[in-house]
Amino acid sequence: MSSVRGKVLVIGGGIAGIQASLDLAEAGFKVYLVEKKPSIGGRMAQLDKTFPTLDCASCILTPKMAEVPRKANIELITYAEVIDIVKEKDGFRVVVKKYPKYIDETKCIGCGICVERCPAREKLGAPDEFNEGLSTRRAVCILFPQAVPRKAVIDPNICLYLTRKTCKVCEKFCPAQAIDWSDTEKILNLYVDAIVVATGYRFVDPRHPALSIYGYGKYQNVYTNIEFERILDSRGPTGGEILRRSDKKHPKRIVFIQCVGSRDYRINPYCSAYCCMASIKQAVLAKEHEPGVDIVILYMDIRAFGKGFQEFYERAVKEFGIRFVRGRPAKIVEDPNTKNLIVYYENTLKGTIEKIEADMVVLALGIVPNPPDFMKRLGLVEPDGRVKIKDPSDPIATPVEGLFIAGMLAGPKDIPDSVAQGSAVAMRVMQHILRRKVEVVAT
Amino acid sequence: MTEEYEPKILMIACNWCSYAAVDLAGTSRMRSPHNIRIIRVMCSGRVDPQMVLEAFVNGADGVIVAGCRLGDCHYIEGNYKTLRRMALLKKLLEQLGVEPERFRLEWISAADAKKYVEVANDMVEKLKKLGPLRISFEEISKLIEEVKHIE
Amino acid sequence: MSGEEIRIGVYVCHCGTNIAGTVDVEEVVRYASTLPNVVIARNYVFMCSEPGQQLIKEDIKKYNLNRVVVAACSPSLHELTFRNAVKEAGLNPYLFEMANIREHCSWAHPDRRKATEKAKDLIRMVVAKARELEPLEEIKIDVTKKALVIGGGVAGLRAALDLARSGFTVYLVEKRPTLGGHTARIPFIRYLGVRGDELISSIVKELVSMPNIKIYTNADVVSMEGGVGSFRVRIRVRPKYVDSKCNLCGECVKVCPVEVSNEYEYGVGTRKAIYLPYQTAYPQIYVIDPEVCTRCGECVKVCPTKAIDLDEKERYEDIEVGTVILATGYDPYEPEKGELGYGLSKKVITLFQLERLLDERGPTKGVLRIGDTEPRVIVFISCVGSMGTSPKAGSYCSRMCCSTMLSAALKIRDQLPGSYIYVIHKDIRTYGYDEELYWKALERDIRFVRYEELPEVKVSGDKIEVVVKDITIGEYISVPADLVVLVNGMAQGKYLREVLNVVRVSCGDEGFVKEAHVKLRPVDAASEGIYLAGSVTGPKSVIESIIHGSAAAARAATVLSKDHVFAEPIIAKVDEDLCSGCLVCVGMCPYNAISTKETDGRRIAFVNPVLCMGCGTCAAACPSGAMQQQGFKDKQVFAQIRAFAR
Amino acid sequence: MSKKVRVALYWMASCGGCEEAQVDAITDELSVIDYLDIVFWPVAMDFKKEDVEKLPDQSIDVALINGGVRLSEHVEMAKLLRRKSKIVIAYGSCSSWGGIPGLANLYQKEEILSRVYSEVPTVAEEGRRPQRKYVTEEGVELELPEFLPMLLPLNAVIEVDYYIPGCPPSPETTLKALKTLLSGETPPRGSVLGASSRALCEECPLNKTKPDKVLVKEIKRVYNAKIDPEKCLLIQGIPCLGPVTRGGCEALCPRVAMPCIGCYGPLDRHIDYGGKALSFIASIIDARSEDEIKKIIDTGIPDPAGLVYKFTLPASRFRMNLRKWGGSR
Repeated sequence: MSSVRGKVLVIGGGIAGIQASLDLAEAGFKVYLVEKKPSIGGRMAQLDKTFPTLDCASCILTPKMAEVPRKANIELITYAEVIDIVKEKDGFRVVVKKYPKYIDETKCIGCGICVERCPAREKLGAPDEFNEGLSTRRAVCILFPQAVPRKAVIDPNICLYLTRKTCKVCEKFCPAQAIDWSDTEKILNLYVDAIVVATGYRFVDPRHPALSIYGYGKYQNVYTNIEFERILDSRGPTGGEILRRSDKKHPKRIVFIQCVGSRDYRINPYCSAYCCMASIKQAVLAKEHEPGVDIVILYMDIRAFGKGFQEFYERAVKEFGIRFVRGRPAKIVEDPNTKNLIVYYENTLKGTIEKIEADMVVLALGIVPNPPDFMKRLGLVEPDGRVKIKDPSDPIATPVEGLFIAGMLAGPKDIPDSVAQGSAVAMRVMQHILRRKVEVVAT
Repeated sequence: MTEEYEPKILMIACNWCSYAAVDLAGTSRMRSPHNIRIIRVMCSGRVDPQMVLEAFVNGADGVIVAGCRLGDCHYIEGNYKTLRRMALLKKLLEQLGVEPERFRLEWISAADAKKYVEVANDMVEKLKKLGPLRISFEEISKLIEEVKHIE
Repeated sequence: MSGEEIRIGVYVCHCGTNIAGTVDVEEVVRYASTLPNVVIARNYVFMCSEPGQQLIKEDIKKYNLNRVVVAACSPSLHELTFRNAVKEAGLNPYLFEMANIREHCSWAHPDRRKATEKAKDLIRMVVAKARELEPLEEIKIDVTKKALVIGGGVAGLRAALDLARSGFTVYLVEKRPTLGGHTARIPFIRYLGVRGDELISSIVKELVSMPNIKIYTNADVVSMEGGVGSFRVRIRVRPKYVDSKCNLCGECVKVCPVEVSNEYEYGVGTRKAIYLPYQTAYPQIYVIDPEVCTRCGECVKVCPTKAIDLDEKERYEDIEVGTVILATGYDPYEPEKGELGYGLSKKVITLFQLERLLDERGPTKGVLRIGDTEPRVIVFISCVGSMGTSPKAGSYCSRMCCSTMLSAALKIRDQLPGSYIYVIHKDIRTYGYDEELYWKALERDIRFVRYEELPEVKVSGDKIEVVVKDITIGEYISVPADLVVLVNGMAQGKYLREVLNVVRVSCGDEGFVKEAHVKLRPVDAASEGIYLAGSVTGPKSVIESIIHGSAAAARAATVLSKDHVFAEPIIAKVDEDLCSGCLVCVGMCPYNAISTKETDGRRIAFVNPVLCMGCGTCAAACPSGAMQQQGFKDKQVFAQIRAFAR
Repeated sequence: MSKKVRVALYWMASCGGCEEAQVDAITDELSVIDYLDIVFWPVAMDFKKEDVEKLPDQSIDVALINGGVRLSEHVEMAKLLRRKSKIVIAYGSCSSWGGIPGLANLYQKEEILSRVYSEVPTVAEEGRRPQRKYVTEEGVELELPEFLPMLLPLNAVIEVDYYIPGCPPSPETTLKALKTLLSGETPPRGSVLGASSRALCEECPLNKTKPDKVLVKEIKRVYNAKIDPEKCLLIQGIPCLGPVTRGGCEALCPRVAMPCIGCYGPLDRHIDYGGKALSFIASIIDARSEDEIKKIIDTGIPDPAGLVYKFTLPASRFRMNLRKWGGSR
């Protein structure tokens, strides 16, 4: 490809954004990929395994991530946010805020020596976002081993030098002289022909008053499913061992609660689509980790609708002996001595009130689209958090010409559907640009 | 030999999973035994039993053939072919008097650095008990030399 | 290259202190320089840095090196970097090899002496391989900037539209005489949404207005050769016996003596041997069904425009395209006669049939009647043909039926406010935003009964009774029904079986096509250049099919946008005069890249360099060693193994 | 060809099959024998070692040696003939790579002796072993050669110029080889004479019956399999070694519905014939689960070494069983 056929901004470096960027770059378009975190990868990077094949998330994601910086057409801008877009005659002006990393990306070789040496650890450290706060990270950190770009970032809030003007240990040990204390916040202006927003989703807040009955945050051994995912991961805070928060013991019984913040008018009327399978997957993995553990999944309907899902569900029952009980808990009470949890629920298939004692409870959290603020300002977001679309039969085109959405932002879905939408949105963008170019030529 | 015997192990690893797992082990600074030397092939399906025999003859006290987990093969089903070949090879090695501990077929996913380290440690430990295999081939060459000198 | 003296340069990277910290790089370099054919060995703080690469480039010229070995980090990080550097210095990039002494050595072993020894070994082994390396050329394929779309359903149409809009020439091949597939027969998408036939018409209208698309209906793909960038395809166009002179007057239909059930109404209506599939069908031409036509010639006599020719023959067309999109869709599950009363009474119908009856453009103008009375009690039974409810059924979930069923139930509720509507179901799987339908159904007094053991439909005369064990109350209940709707799922498309072997794709047990990777490459087929759209890979909604159609189009566009595609030269190659034609290799290839060819009277193996992905499993199997994987030839790998021993 | 070619023929650990083949060959209608001047052929004529020793060095044009090296005597004679001959040819599978007697290398010398002289039911006197030296009543001292610790191919003890493969080599192969030499051609040292450079399948009339994909759901054994003589044996699940074995015999066995057992030995690209044979046989097994595969192998290939090393064990990368040094420790 000699000349660039058009410029595109992709917001969000999750799997949907990555796929869209790769396809657009392959097709000869210039892509600016803006990611809020220091590395692309999004939620999928946090996953241990994926359903229904159980192949490990990083094995299949890492090669795709690695492709991004290799593409000459992609300009990867991490640790930055799009704060505003302005429609201009034939495209958009985009304002990007780039946070200071205090690391010269061109010099950093990602060796991680600074991380090892950084004294801002344990109490001086900060909760590790990648591990959902189940572990602490240091002031200087690399998000996760397969991070792309594999570059360190310094957290100014806890860095001893930036907070108390002492230390500079990282600078001493950095073999590449990459530490740059003079780094500051920067504002970039980009001019693009089209925009893809793939900022994904956020989890329903487990502390939401309507969910207080589950006691998250109050009871130590109640986990969210993304926390549990990190615990299952051999790269995670426990090195892949399932240990209770309260006493670091292996659980004997784990209870999963489905539709927490989904299919619930008080929070989120619709179904989050991913959680049934996610819980079944986590249940199976837990069985693999702890063959002895008893697992109960409390559900409303098991929505195993995707390819190979139903088969996986049946394996979970037959091969792994996971128990599925149809019922939604009314309350959870903690035994103050054992820190075990007594779950009260109605078995709606038997019509009986039952209770079960678990030493670990996992909440399958519902999800809501996570649009950037500028979309809200442009009035593109419905009260319930959904992004407005132009035409019911085309869920990825917004009312704004040239502004598209993809992935979880366009509604709950699993990984393959997000990837498909990433490619699909790339197609929409190509057309939008090529057709407009044609018109421009015509007139 | 004043110091303790250190077995030498050759691992033939597939590019996409097992080799990446060893990379990850390094990146995560996990300590793994230094006894292992790795040869990279694109797919464990490329591994020809001749390679394993050659490795033993060339001083390997143990050989590991590693690929993606069954079902995860980057080339759809290369590792199933490996599975078939190595199953038959194991049987042959037994007949040739090679202890089963000296040859392993392992499926190691790209994220399972932990498994690599476990496999490696376990094998080194077992091989230390068995002692060197190289000696057998030295013995055989000696015998042949003697035979040659019969007048 | 043969005969030429081998001159190797070895470059050991400190990677700051990452390697130099534990490995004695000086000693390693000293050792490397003693290895055979090594003419220069150096160490440098960051080989991957600009100056580091410069160092290599200069040496290549200065010492006219013809092999380069870099001992640094994992090839997954910098193999490409150094290949390019070597290339820029005018050396073939495949005469480069990398030794991983960071991840596999310095980072893993703190013991300086042992790490240093290991680094030496790794380098010795790689140098041994380097000695055997050969220059390789990437395979350059000119891309034919045209696409073939197989299947004219909503997914195929959307893919064709997207590619045509992006300026590529598109050939669209549809098995049936008309475009639109099943979507065109759906009267309402998600209860309130668009009409299927209108959705289709809007796409078709734009398509036919485009100069760069060619549509073949009543046609199929009979052969396909080549690979990504250039497929040669043969299309068979079957006769319709009616040509474009047809003015749709319909006289022919009046006189046609043959009447059969109409597949476009899923059997709830009938058609003649000569017919127009449905009002909005494209193309707007009558067609004769040769299966049932008696060749009586009545239609020919009455046709005012002489548009009918009963002797029309099938014709073939050969085209060349750069990519192929397979979008042959699904077919509804057809219940067995007697399965839940199906076929025993007019009052037992499938969901697909119900949709036709609720379509104001359908055979009943959308008025739901059994005979001439309107049904009071309507019973839906879900998961018919899915979830292993019958021996013939798949064990999978058909994904769409729950939403479609509830949309239909709500339509009936609008039409017959006084009726009793029961939904006998397993799980209700209105996932995502479709949950809305479930809420609506509950609000509007549609009654849900959950079953585990399959209900029984008792047909006696025109009385129908549905008996089901309601597991919530644990008792059997019996519902006298006026209409029973079997919510039938989606099964493998009938046409798919025929094209499977023509287009090189394979199916899973459930009968849907396997993706290259079920999660990360959902619209790619295993072989390069072939993409999958819509329900051909598994049940999907209309909207999901549209998305997948665009996705497949995007993947195709990534190829079509290029003038050439390059295939990695790390592929298998046959040494022709050593091949005995035993064919063992052919069965090894997961991409069907190996076929046979005749050479001076011998049948020998032939590798299609475009299809080969370079796994090398054929080389491992080849009994005579005639099959070799470039870059991993026996002589190269074995040299590396032999160098294992000091 | 003016002057006759001076030929020596000698047998080592051999079954006599090669001799039969040699007789067939040199007494063929073309009567090669007219061009040959046989100076040493213990199996057919009365020669003694001294007769050879008397000959001046390099005075023999061609020495054809068959059988494997199992006794010290074989080493002595091999060396002697090497000294006296311009060209030494390993004739037949045994002398080329050990042949069937080479399978004895799966056992250690001591195991073999005790089996033969103690364990087998037909032993006359329990534990009685042959003595290397023995004096008869007449006071004649007899000396038996030493039974070597393993069987070796000829090239392990002397330089070999050429190989003629087969068990035995077919008359055609032998003739082709001899004619090559008589014609004065000098192929590169180490070449295999009289056979093909490609695998047997090429010559096999059944090869054309192969489907594109050669995959089998079970592996059968000849003794109890129903074999269709018109169809490729491999696709019937018979482990035929045709694909991995050097051609040249015109597929004698497959023609009569017997699988190739590999007597023409390795091809030039083989590193270890057995390893390669094993690789391709395992490759065609069409099964996915470990147990399934194990079942197929255990029922179809109870003795892999016997299958893949039937003729080449002593020339393989291992050459023999390692138990003595390995497992025992």
